[in-house]
Amino acid sequence: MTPTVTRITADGIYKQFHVRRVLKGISFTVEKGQSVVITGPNGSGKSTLIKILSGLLRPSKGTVQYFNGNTPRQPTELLPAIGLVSPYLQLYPDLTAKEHLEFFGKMQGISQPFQKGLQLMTQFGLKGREADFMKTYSSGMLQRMKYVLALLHQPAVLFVDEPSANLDEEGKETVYALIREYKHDHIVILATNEPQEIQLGDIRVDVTAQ
Amino acid sequence: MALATFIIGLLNPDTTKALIATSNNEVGQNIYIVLIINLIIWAGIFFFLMSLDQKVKKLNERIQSLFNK
Amino acid sequence: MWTLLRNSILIFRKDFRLEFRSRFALNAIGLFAVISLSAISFSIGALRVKPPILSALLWVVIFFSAMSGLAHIFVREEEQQTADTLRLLTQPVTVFLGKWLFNVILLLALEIVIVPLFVIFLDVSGINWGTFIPVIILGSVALSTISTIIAAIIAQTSNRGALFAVLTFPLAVPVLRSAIQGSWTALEGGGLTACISDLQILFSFSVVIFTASILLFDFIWRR
Amino acid sequence: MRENWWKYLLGVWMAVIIVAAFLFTPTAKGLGQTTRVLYFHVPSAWVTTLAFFISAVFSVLYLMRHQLHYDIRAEAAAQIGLIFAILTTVTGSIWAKEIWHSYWNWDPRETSIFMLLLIYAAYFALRSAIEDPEQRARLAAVYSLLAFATVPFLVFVIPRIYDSLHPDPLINPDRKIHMDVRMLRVFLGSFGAFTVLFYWLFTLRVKVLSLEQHVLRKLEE
Repeated sequence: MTPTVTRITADGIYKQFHVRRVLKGISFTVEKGQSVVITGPNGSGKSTLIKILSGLLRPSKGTVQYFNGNTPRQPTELLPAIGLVSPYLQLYPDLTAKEHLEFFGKMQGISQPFQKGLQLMTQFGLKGREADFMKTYSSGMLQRMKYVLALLHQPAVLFVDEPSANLDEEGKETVYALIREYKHDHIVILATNEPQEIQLGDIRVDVTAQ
Repeated sequence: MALATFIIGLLNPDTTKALIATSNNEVGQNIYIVLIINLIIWAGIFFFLMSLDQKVKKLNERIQSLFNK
Repeated sequence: MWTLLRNSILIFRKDFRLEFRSRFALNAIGLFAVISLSAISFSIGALRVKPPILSALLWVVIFFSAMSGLAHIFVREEEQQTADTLRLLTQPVTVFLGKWLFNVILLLALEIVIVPLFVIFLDVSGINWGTFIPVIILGSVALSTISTIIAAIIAQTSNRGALFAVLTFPLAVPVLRSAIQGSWTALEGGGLTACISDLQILFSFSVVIFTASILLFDFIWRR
Repeated sequence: MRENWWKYLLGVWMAVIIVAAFLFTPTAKGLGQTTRVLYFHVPSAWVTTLAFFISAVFSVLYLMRHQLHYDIRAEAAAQIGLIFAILTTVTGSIWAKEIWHSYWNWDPRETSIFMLLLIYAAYFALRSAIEDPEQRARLAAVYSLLAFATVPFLVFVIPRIYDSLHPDPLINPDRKIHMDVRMLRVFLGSFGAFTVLFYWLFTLRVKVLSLEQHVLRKLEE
């Protein structure tokens, strides 16, 4: 259902905003079954790199390519292969959890999205809140809901920017367990500075490195 | 090419006729004044552009040598 | 292809639902129309206004009402930071189609309110409805097409409110001109054949701008 | 000196045009001495249109290649276009006061140049509202092309508003034949001179804008 991606290569990624250079030539390769952790001080461009890798931003220079085996994926095929959890991806405050699941699920062509979503919501401890509007959710619940929606279509590549943002201890444990398990069959790319989370990555990319 | 025909056109007897015709006109004197004002304005613009051109060129060279050190 | 259409409809339904929960654009655009129509009615008072002026007034009201509400559909996505969520969910074309459909329907719905009020407030009589309705519909489609693509542009800038009308007006001039001409004919009781060239301009304008928007939307939507 | 020969040629050429426009050409019927305005007014209008077209071409190139130097060229062309649009409007308006006894009466030509003026103004209003150069380049290019797509409609719609009083000695093929040879010569010469002037201003502006970008980028490093 979701297109398989076995390798991602980033080659010489540059990005500048206004006249400020944020990324200065980032290159790496990640294979299926591996995870990448992107590190760097605040404002150094971790989120920018995530946005570029997921296709939300165009790099000023350099390329990102997704491969299935040795055949590169076309840019139009990428969206269904990507799941992204991050602080700048917001949910619609005036839609309920159920409506989100149905909207996201139908857009991605998933059959019975609500049943699948319900399982994930149970896993993330959100059971019983399906009919509530997003504006009534706490920030921690919103973060959990973002995981539910990002995982709904079982993406080949999961991006997580600040995995434990707004989460309590229990939530963190759920997320770490999920990432450890998910990277076996997929590619996981994290952006974080927490020592505990850096452990989750097989490849480390420092955005400040030249 | 166009320039050549144009200059030849200017040297035509027609031109002198036109010159005489306009000077006999009642606006004859004023048109010379307007013409001269126009020429002065154009000369001003032209030399201003020329100096701007030189300035930009020099600035470009200086910046290049400054950054390429 | 079918996926594209299905997703556009899904986006349309999502926006429709959101709009009916907050009613932001609906209130803005509806109240603006009512207020400006009554302002005109007040200031004109008992004067019997001739069709050319009536038709110009009508389209000025429609234009500025559109300017007060049609940008909201893109601005909301940026303000609530849901734009990136949507970017990751589907192809750009479907977003444009969904939002375009929403704006067309919003403006047409607005006219269901404006036109009767216009007839009552300004004491209009002798309209040839068979001409008037096609002009209004085609004019609104053309106006919402150009507004939708400009809305997508201004949603990504600062100073959104003021820019929308500034950017839309120069491009909407052919629409306004033909629509005013067409409804003028209709107000004088003229038949469809009398304003066929206005309708042609409105129709071909919509087609050209719609096509250009589909081609250019990618560049606006993908950063 | 050697690479600048065409600039000196332009200097002389324009001076010749000015002299010729005042002394060499006859006056057109009904326009009297104001005929001479046309040799400068019409070429400005031409430069306005040319600049608009060039700006659209570089906008397409920007969207295809995403390189900022195309955006600089699109912006430079639009800036010069705006200046010439203002010059055309003002000179035309003064001339209209003399001949039609009013500065502005929504003649089709007046309407078209006014529309171009509005489009340029909107284009720069848009540019000033975006901070990031890449985003600014992208959105401005899209707007420029949308505007370009609506221009043919203006051409269709505007003449239907009012009948034109505007004399058009060059565009109307019927009158072209009747146009005085001397007038035609000066006219074409002036078009050439204005086009070269546009090219000069354009390259100058491009140089300044790229220098600015270059310096800002280097300073950042």
